[in-house]
Amino acid sequence: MTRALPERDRAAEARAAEMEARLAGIQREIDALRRRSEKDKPDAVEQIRVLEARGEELRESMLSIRTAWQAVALARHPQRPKAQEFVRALLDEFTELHGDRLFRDDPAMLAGLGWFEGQPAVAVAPCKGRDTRENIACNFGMPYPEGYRKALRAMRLAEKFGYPVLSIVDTPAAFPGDAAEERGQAEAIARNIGEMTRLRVPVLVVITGEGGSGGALAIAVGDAVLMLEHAVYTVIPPEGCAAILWHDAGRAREAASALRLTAQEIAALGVVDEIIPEPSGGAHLDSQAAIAAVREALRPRMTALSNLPVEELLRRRYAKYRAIGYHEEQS
Amino acid sequence: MTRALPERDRAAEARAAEMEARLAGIQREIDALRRRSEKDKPDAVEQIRVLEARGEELRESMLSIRTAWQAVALARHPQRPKAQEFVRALLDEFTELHGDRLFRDDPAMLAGLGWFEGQPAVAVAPCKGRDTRENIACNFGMPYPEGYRKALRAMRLAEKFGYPVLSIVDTPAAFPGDAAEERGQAEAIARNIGEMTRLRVPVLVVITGEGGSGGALAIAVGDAVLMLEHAVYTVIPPEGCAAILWHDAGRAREAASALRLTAQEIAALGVVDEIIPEPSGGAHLDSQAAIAAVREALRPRMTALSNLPVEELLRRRYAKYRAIGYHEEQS
Amino acid sequence: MLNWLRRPKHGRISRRDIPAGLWVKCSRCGAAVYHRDLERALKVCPKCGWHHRLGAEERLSITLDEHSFEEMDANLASGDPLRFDGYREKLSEARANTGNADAAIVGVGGIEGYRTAVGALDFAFMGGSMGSVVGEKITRVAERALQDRLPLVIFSASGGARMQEGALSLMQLAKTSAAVGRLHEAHLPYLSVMCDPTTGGVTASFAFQGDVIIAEPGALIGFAGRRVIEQTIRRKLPERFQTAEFCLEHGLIDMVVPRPELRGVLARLLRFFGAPRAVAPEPAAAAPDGEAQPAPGEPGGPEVACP
Amino acid sequence: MLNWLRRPKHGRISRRDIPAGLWVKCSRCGAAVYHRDLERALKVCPKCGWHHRLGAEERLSITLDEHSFEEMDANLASGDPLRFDGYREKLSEARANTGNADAAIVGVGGIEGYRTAVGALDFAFMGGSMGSVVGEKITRVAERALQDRLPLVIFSASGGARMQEGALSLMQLAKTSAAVGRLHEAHLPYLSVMCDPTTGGVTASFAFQGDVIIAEPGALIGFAGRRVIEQTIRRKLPERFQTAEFCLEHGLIDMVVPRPELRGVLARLLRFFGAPRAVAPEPAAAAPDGEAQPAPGEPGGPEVACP
Ligand SMILES: [Zn+2]
Ligand SMILES: [Zn+2]
Repeated sequence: MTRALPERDRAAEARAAEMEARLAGIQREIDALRRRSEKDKPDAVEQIRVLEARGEELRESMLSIRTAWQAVALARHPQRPKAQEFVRALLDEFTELHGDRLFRDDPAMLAGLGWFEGQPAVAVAPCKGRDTRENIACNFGMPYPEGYRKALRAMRLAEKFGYPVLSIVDTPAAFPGDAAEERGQAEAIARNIGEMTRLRVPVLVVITGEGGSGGALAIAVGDAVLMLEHAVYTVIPPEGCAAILWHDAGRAREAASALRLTAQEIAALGVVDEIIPEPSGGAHLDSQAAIAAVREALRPRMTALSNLPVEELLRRRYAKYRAIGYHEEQS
Repeated sequence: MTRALPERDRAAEARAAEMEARLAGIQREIDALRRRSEKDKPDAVEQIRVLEARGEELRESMLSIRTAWQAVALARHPQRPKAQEFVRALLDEFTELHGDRLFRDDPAMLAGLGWFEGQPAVAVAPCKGRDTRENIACNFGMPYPEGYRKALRAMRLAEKFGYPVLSIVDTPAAFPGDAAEERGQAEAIARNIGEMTRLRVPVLVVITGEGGSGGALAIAVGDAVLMLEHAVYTVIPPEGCAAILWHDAGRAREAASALRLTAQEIAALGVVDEIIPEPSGGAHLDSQAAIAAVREALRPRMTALSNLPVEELLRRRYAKYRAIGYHEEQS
Repeated sequence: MLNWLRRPKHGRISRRDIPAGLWVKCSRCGAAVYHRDLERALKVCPKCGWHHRLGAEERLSITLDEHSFEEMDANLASGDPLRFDGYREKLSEARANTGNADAAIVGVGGIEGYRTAVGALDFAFMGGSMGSVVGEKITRVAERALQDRLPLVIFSASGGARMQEGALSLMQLAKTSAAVGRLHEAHLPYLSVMCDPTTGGVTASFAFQGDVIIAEPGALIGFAGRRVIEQTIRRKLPERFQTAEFCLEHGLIDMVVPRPELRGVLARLLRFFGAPRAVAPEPAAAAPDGEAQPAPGEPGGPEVACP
Repeated sequence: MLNWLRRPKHGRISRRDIPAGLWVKCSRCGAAVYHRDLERALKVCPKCGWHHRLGAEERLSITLDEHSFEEMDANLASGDPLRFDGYREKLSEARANTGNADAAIVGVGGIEGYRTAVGALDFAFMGGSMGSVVGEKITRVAERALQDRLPLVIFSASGGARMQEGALSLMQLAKTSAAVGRLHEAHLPYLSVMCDPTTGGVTASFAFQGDVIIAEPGALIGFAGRRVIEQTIRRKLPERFQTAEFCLEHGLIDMVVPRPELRGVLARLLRFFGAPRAVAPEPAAAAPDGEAQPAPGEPGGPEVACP
């Protein structure tokens, strides 16, 4: 059974809020200088440089405190390497598969085949875009039921050939639209979760950005679940939690903290098996290093899991999820 | 390998055409009398009675010749007991299941659970209506992909519990509409056919009306395939065949004859295992007797198939379809 | 009819304490209904047909054969693993209001003489939300079904995962799905009944994994909430969106069954799927208001084994 | 490139007899293209990119490693089981025009050194329609793949079931599906390639049963014919309805691959799925114009077995 977490570091949260206010002030000064910069050039440039350096310093120390909200911001950072970038970098000779063979090819979910370190593997990953146009095309990384069904089809292909599944997870949520509901969003997620608990091949999962509730878990049940240092994993988006608890989505920061969604907290709850350190400052500053770190973390686990007999693999997977939860016995 | 059929009885076809013309003449006379009947009542009533009796006689002898076209007409007869009527009559405590768990509940396909002679079984059947309103509701017995997927879901349920599948087939075709194509009509049929060739429970099929091409075969691959005496089974509707061959759908009668779609011919080709005799004049004259005949035919086969070990069942099913076909060796 | 199942109370107030003979107002159509009539109609409004929500105990008592229920794990209670502000208070309040330790009751009982493992969620307990305890109890009752080769019947009524337990709640989707999955592999039947409302994480796990899925008329069933969807698509949703009837049309559930017929339909399905016959119901196995008997042994062996 | 695969001719006229150096007109865009250029471009129009149809021999010769093909059952020919008016005449004509006994060529060959069972349908032979012979050949090549633990690659190009063989044609859907199903159970890979056009009974059986389904650009893919659908729905269909690209959007196929890349993609997939390596290609196993060698034995054993 899971152990309860210690009290949150409220002082750190307060410090972070204060630092952010200072950072906003610096940014305002820089903006003001820039507006004036045509009049007064060389001086302003130097002032801006100094302010930017101070801002950068502040940002780094904010990172080192890393409150939950900062984790959320980093996990959602637009320059953060996307799940599909991880897949395409980690797998050689990647071949994309399309479609659920039922209704539609969902561009919000990538599925395909390739070689991980000389081992054939099947990968799935939600797709976020790098700009608005791309994001609209892939629905901001929010799959429809057909996305989950495509992923399941790919995983069943892996099962047929005895190949491991690699799932890279970064999605805010399953798409909450009427058409998605009509086509069985809940059914699709429930089916994936169910099938993944008994898929007869190793399943390796890395939460690289947003692990957004059921929409993430639908591709995140596995034998090894890893998590990047600044990724988050949550049962509800902080904004939604705040809206329900305090009828104020603006209090998302407090909700993020209450939800215990950082990699460190998630690991302490026994929900993930390992935290993968990111390049200093966050994965968005060095995608290549982040990808290399994920590769290094996956390699020994892939080997170890591939060597397990299937029945033992399934026994352990069951036992792992069986043990997650916290309860008391009332007299 | 299948044996080729003997030449068709062209004289019988000619006789039938001639008789049909006479019948149409009688009908015209009756209609004419009816139009006049307000003026001249008792006399007309008697005349109509005589004409109707003569028509009935003619109809019976036409039945006895039974050319292909007459088989088509009988198979499509609006009073013919519907596939769903067979299912509801053959299974005790019938419980209908709905939906493909993916997209929609297709009213053109019935699926459900019940007891056949004390044995739990799962049944599937396309639905035709008894009038225009009902026919519109169930799309004239033409399923969409979701209908086939619902049927497959029911069959998988049967497989899970080791229960036999009973499929009653009467459908003109899979629905040829744009939405059906978009949602993978071909994929759905291909999947059903494939899964049915290896479903690990006995599958019993009765073609009770129109066995319309792939749309019928999608629920008609089985260990025992029976066929009502006046049912037809064809790779293409006679109208479509005539349109392709002679660019004239009006020549459907000739096409029906050329396609060899009667139960007798289909049985001679080795495509069905048994012909179930219908009540004299056709099943539409006595639904209860037709249902009883189907029940009698199914009973011993259900028992025999249920006693086979699964591997033997599958071996025989494979061998059965493996043997269907006719070819020559060229030197 | 609603009263045979009495269990030890964790709080003091029970909804059962309403004095008989009162008139109550249907929250749907506004009609005034004599309280006893409403109870006799299994809380289906005689005027508008609306299926009012039942607590988990009420649900089990109208479904199971009298005195056939043997509860499991009644003493499992939620902790506060995240130290989530206000969670302990909410739990206390819910316990006081419902008389239950958490939002699920599970055990083994009979339905028209067919023995089955059974569970019911209680929407009155924090919206029937699934935290660790609900997940654990559903898992345990599924494991019990597996061990004794019994069918499983679960009545869901839930707003989804319990956010106060964060990712632990989310993981209950995987845990319960794994347990239900073992029933599938063992060819044991699992019937899922969705009551008003069944949404969020419960739909995305065991509620949608039934061999047969039944819903009560009018029940709200869906993954995302109406408000969230309306904000996303910037349109109003039609009234019947996400109702049981809507789900039936969209092929997501097998049938919509009015409450008075539900027990009969379940019995028919249990018989079809080979549920074992219970021996004659024990005469009052548990004392009406005494301690619960969460002993793991069964009172009587099945006559027939599940296939 | 299109010429290494020469087989015994059943008729006298071959499409290969067009004298090189002619200008041909693209039936799609109307551009005049130098015949040799079109051949070099694998019959993809250099002006409009249209993928012109290939005969089964051409298909195999641009796909397989030179001289790697070992044909099976070249002498299987259709009879006339229904005594269908005009069928024998149509068969003779098709044999004369295509030089093949029926609408499929099957056997074992290499793709970039990977050994695979392979089949190709020929649209030029009665619209690539599947009667008993096509069904039998697809079944036999699938059984060969099972026996030798080889992958299977099938190029479809067909109007559907062959109506002149009535219900026997329809049953080929079941026969081929059963054979392909055994590959699935044996965990052997089957790659389906849909070429222009793939419709009717072939889509409703083996063409849609691939582990991976590939289509050529612009290929017509669908179950029902456009005319029938338009009559049914009483509307005109859009131009791109039932194209490969339309099927890709609707989630029905895995990828659309231009002809020049197809061999490479197939090799990549065969490698991924563990296809055995062929030994060094035999130097001219079959004499260019001599008798076929339909011997069932393989020329060289695989170095690696399929998983
Ligand atoms: Zn009311
Ligand atoms: Zn062109």
